[in-house]
Amino acid sequence: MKTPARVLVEQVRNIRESGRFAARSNALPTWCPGCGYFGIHQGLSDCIAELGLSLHDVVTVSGIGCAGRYAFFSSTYGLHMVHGRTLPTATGIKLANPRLTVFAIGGDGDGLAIGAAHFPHIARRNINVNYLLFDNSIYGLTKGQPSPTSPVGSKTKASPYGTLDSPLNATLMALTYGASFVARLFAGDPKGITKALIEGIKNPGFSIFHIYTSCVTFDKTFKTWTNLKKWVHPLPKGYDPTDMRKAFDEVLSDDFSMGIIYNRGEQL
Amino acid sequence: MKTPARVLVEQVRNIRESGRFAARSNALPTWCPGCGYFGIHQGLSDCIAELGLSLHDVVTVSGIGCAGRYAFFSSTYGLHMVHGRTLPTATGIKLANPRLTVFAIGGDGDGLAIGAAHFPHIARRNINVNYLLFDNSIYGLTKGQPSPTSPVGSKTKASPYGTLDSPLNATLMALTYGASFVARLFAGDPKGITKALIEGIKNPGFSIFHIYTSCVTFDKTFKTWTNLKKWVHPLPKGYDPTDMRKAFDEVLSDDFSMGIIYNRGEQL
Amino acid sequence: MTEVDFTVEVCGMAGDGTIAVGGLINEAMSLGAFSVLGFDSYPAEIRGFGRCVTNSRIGSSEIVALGEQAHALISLNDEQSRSRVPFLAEDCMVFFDSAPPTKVTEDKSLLSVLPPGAQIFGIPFGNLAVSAAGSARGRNLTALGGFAAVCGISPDLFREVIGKKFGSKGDHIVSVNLKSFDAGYEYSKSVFANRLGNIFSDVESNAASPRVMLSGNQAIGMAAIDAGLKLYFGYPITPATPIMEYLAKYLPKQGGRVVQMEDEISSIAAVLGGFYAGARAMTATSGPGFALMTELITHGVMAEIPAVIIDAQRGGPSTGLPTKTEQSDLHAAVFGGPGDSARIVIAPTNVSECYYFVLKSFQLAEKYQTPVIILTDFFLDNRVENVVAPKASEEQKACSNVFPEESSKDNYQRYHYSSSGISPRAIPGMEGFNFTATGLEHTEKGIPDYSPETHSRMTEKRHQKLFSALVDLKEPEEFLSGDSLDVGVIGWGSTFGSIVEAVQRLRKSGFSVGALKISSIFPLHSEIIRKFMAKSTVVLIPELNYEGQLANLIGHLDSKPVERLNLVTGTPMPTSVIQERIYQLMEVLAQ
Amino acid sequence: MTEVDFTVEVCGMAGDGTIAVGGLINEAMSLGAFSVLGFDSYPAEIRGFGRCVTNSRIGSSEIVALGEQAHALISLNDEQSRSRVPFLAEDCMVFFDSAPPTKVTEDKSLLSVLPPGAQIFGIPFGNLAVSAAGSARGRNLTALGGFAAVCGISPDLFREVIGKKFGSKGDHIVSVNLKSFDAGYEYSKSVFANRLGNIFSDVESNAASPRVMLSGNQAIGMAAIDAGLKLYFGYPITPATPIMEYLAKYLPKQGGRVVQMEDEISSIAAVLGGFYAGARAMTATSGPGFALMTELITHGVMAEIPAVIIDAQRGGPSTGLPTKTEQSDLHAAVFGGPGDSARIVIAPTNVSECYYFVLKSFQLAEKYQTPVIILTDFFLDNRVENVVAPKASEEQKACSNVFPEESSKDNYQRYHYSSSGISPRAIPGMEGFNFTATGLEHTEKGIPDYSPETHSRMTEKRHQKLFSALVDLKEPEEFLSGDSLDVGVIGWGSTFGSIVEAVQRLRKSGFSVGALKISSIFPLHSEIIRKFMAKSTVVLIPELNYEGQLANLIGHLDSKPVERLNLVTGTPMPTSVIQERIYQLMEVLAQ
Ligand SMILES: Cc1ncc(C[n+]2csc(CCOP(=O)(O)OP(=O)(O)O)c2C)c(N)n1
Ligand SMILES: Cc1ncc(C[n+]2csc(CCOP(=O)(O)OP(=O)(O)O)c2C)c(N)n1
Ligand code: SF4
Ligand code: SF4
Ligand SMILES: [Mg+2]
Ligand SMILES: [Mg+2]
Repeated sequence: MKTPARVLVEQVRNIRESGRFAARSNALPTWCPGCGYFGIHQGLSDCIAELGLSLHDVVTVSGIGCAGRYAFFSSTYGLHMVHGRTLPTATGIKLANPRLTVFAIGGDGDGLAIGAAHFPHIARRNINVNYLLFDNSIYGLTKGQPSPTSPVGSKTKASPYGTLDSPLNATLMALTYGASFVARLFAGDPKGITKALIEGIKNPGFSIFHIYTSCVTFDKTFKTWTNLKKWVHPLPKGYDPTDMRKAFDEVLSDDFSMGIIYNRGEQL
Repeated sequence: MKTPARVLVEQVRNIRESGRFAARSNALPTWCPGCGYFGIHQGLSDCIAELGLSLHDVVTVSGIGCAGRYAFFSSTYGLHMVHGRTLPTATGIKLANPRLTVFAIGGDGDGLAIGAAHFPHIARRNINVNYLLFDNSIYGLTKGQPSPTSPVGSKTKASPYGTLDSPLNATLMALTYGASFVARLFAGDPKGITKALIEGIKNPGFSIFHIYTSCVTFDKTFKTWTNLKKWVHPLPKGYDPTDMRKAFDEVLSDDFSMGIIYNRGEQL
Repeated sequence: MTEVDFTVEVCGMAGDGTIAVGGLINEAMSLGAFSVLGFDSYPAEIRGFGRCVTNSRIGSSEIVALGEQAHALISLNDEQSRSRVPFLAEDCMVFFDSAPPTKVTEDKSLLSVLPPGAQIFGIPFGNLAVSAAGSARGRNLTALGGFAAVCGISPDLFREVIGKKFGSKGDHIVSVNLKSFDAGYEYSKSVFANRLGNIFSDVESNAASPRVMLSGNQAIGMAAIDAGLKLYFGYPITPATPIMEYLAKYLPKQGGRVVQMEDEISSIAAVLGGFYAGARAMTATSGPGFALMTELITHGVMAEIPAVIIDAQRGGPSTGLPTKTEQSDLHAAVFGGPGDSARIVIAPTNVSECYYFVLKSFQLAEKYQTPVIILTDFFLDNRVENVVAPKASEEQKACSNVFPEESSKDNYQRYHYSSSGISPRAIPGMEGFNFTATGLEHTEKGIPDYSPETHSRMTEKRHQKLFSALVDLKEPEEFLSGDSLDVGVIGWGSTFGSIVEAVQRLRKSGFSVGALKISSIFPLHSEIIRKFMAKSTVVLIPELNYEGQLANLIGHLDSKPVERLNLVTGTPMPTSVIQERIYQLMEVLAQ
Repeated sequence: MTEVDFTVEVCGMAGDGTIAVGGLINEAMSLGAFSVLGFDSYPAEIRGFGRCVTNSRIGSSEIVALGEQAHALISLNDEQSRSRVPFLAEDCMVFFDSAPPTKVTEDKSLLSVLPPGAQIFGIPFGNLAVSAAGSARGRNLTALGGFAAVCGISPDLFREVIGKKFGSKGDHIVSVNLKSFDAGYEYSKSVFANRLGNIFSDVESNAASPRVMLSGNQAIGMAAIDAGLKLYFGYPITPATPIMEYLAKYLPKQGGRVVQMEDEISSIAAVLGGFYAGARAMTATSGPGFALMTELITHGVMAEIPAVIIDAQRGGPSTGLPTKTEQSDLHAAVFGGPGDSARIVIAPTNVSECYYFVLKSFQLAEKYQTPVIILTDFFLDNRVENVVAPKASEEQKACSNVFPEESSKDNYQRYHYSSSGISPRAIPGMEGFNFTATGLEHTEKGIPDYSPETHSRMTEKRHQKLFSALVDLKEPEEFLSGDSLDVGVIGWGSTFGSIVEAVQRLRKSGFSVGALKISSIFPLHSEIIRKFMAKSTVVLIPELNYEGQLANLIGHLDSKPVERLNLVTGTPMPTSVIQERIYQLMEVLAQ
């Protein structure tokens, strides 16, 4: 008899055999149920499987934060760094062995607060690292303080009267720094993430994937699933990602259009 | 008889009596003869004199570098910090005593390399600090290494085969970070600097003065006086600095138009 | 009052209301004029699964250390509570849900692993709550009621604290909770009628009690507020975050400001800027963030700018064990800076000292114009004690900056040499005293100067200041000591409570032992420490670190080698481990 | 060869060609098979005004310390040279321009302040150069010629090194310079015919000399290249910048890469990343930058990732004295990290050791999987010595990483416990050994785990590794020592040369003194140090820091208190100061 449990077991076996789970470590992610990071995990794992990358030729460097835990949930080589230093570390790794595919992963605090000095420089050096910025507009791991992308007025335990600081825009920053590949993505669309990653990995320089995601535990008002689903939409039809000026225009006029914003179109 | 020496002495006395020298310390700047920083010193000193600021109500915070030496050459209160930390220090000073007028001064290495994490955050907090970024595209004090604004191919002792990294654009970064007042200026035009400073000091939030200047000792090819004089020009006639999108357009299309690029037009 | 020293633990899964019950016990017993020390542990992971345990030690005399063996365990989840069995006293009372929400299988049962002597009290927590208040959510309060009855604690004490805790949520919530509590209380009273104890018999609510329940972090926040803190700059990090969150709530009310900065480097930079411009400013962090402050701390030393820095230690190195306790940042606090960059380092040993040391640190920083580092740790930050409500006198709050004389106007020397090493410090805004502070070596006027004479003299001046500061720093304090000791135990920080208790126990057994508390880690009151070491046949230094960091610092003060006791378990130092070790040392001595 | 120990200084303004002349003297005397130690000082300010001084000490026996008293002074600018008068030997030869470019007034005259015994040689440097070569620019070489003749050095030596130095600029430049040199040489020969000495009489060019002239920084760069460095990441800072500049030139030629990073934090992060991925990587910095690396160094300790870090010390704290020498980062190097984060710290004492220690550091870092810090200082970085050309054997270059056994594939434990503390380290790209390195406490597999057992065992493992490393670390070395000593002097780093020389001098006078060189600062070979201390009636530790940082580290190893000699003058430790101090200690002993 096919009990629901058996069906599940069978499904999991099928997926495993398909190789789609290969890039996932045996450790189940310790993220809260409903966290947006599961979708990103799926998107990235599928990308690795789809490209057929050898797991031992891939390195995942992650920072500190809920996002920073990623390195433990991937079956590639992993390096769990200190807070904010994934990008220079990834630079060292890539230059040490250019045959490796390198993913750098961190949260909005990790990348835009404590690590903010490194983002412009890896971009201008155009090091072939794929940077996944998990942007939930909150500090998850430390239990809900405002982040550099929190909207003005955010109320948290650390800002009981609301924040005063205006948010940063990581996609705009990437363009400003001259990143050669810039995508804006949504954790609720793992397939979209996989697609963009496959494209971005081809870029022989620095690629950033700015991913909007939801912290279901500490953010009840801003980047909730409901809001994000309402807000995000694809880039305009016919959008040309090779035109940098257009990319600026797009990003300055729309915060929620998702897809490949800029691709300098370099070839190896 | 009026010997040339006497004429000079008389001129200096006149200037002193006019108060224009008040903001200059007794210590003569130790910059190389011909260094662009003399022009900026004149521009800022004149601004303080012209506005009639009490010197004890002004604080000059500077970083490390030739630019960083500024605090010693000003007769205001001064704080000579470590490399790259003028902006958070200035934040502390301004919040401690909002009556103070605060100038933060540093080089392109100080502000865009080691200090790069602080620039976005003072901008988004919109702290009322006036930041003078002395951009000579070189590390002066450490004797001529490439800086984050050096052009690709820069040859120095530290880059004998030419640099590979593309330069950063501090004016564009300021706009991207949401700075409320952004000026781009030329060390060869002290009067222009004074004018922009007077305007910028009125801005009740963060104002950045991105100043192109020449290191005559270590840069013989890029930001030389000859090149700069050839390249710089005023903003287009009728340019409206209150329009942020226009400001982006201007900065993305012209690296050398000088003046007030953006002024959110806030009032105290 | 009868002599009481009672430890009760509550254990459950996150969501069971475990921490709430522990808190109510602490509050009630504090109201009952007992001394209380409580410490909770909860899951390190965010997602909120996992075990919660509260430990409350309640005493009629002053409690200085954590209870090691529980006399009562309230189990809100039997599977989780199994982990507590090794920590139960022999005849421990165990309260458990006799009709738990989900069936407990043998391998998850608590009863099957309890020691033979345990006194078992099965109460249908959930069912009682449902019938009393319409929902099983109050089963934790039912459990509490059951516990109160068996121990003979007046229900009024609990009713009072329940009222206080839930008061802000409205009468309905209060009444629901009271009903759940009462249901458990009445059940125990009747079902266990012949097993009721009266451990806490003659306890009454002592509303006039001058005691308040505070955690170390709350005490730090209160001290900063009372000291007139103007600016807090910080970056979230366990276990220091609650200080920022406390101040974020209360500092704006007195006109101050909390700014969450972009990192720890900018936090200390802004603190230096704030103090430079005349405001009291502070930051709090833990090991990784403290490491990032290294350069700017040396700048504070060189430019002589005050700063107050809390380093709330956790397990290390690197990201380490963010939710565990350790005392392993002493080396870094004292020796962490390049250059001869000595600064003031102090370490409170209990919640009350958290308050008074932080209060004092502002005056120290101002007067001696140098960064002051306060070392706390996860255990001290998070434990609660019902301390005598701390209060700062006007004198303790007063600004202690040495301002320049009016006569020095227009010829002011910011770094003037003086025998104390302290130079008058002007503040921007003061007319006629303009100067430039710098991290370069400098003359008395503050002009950069690298001559041998200037650097030698200025280095000496900066160290002279620290020597001068000794008079304002709390001297090492002897506990239960005498003219000569077989074993002299020296300690610091959160470990010291266990040391005192261990010494106390051994002295009761007639041993010649004593303890010395070191509050000022740097500079050291070397002579006092030396004397204590000299009069001790054996010197023992227990610390929660591997390298023996205090021992390394003071070991050279006496010619005999120091005995070390180092634990890196991430947990508070158990009294019994120290006691055992002293005992061993005594045995060797006796041979 | 006659016994020679001769110190010559050249002094002038920037632009006078002072440093060039000093360099030619060093090269020529090295060619003459002498031992040479040279140290230049020039203005701290960029703008290029100010005094330049070179000091060259030339000896027929090994020279280990700077010359304190000059036997010859070549003055290219009399006003500047006045400052050197206190450092002249009594019967010093002084060469000066008898027809200087600008008139010298009384208050700027050198002659008016010379000691009575000085031997004065006036030579019209500029005029001779103009008539010989058409321009006064060569007057520095004319001065050199005059000096050579008076000292009796064969002009061929100089002609050879002048040819080498200017060869790349074409024959014309060489010939112009030779003409200027000859003019001075001939002038002296004839004018001072009856005053010519023959200090360096039987000197000949020794082309077969295995010696090369190297600065400490060059030796470091060469060692890194020879070690097969793949990646250098750094940020400019005095006095470490020349290492980056050297590598920027030579590393790309062997397929390596130099990346100037955005700061020191990213530099060490990239070094860790590079080593993690299997490449030899290095960074070099000074105090302020080293401070910024604190957190990531502890990460290397915790995650067990190798790193090679040069800390080129300068005067501190903070920005301090960027162009002055000091040994005040020992505390920070050894104790700087929060958590129990001990790492390997070594310190070369001369140029040759700069090479061999840096070479070795890659093997140490790889084998023990931990950051290795090499402490140099401004003096050691910038002084030149003509060392026996350093050469690395294949064994010294070999990779020393402990790779996992093939059999552990698919069940690999990155942090496997072993008695040495060393676990096999896999490198990304190796199939079947995937793991995640982390700065959290972790199990043998690398899974985060905060249990008391794991943290205790892993902390012990990390420290066990350092203990194991002792076998690969250079043992403390005795110099001129004996079975028992009245005064035993212990030293480290650039100061040690002066110590040896002081001890040497005193032993010649029959004193019972000896010296111990400590190369491995952490971990320590405690037993060897203890024995040396035990056999010394008095132990003296001279250091260029205020706090006595080595003394603090090893003071407890012996029960008698250590004597300290601390200078913070920003200048190399003078031999005479140590000698004087030992002498004083001997006097006290004799009483
Ligand atoms: C140097 C340092 N400072 C602070 C922390 C504490 N900390 C851990 S994670 C975190 C921020 C997490 O926010 P984010 O980067 O947005 O990641 P998220 O948890 O949201 O995925 C902070 C401040 C730390 N580990 N190290
Ligand atoms: C932490 C630290 N790293 C490096 C240095 C060395 N340093 C001094 S100034 C400087 C850069 C100067 O360049 P810039 O900021 O452009 O100023 P400029 O001299 O051109 O005015 C550096 C790297 C330092 N003082 N501190
Ligand atoms: S706290 Fe937020 S970001 Fe972290 S795992 Fe939970 S939902 Fe995700
Ligand atoms: S080195 Fe360059 S930046 Fe520095 S003072 Fe000289 S000219 Fe100016
Ligand atoms: Mg986040
Ligand atoms: Mg510059």
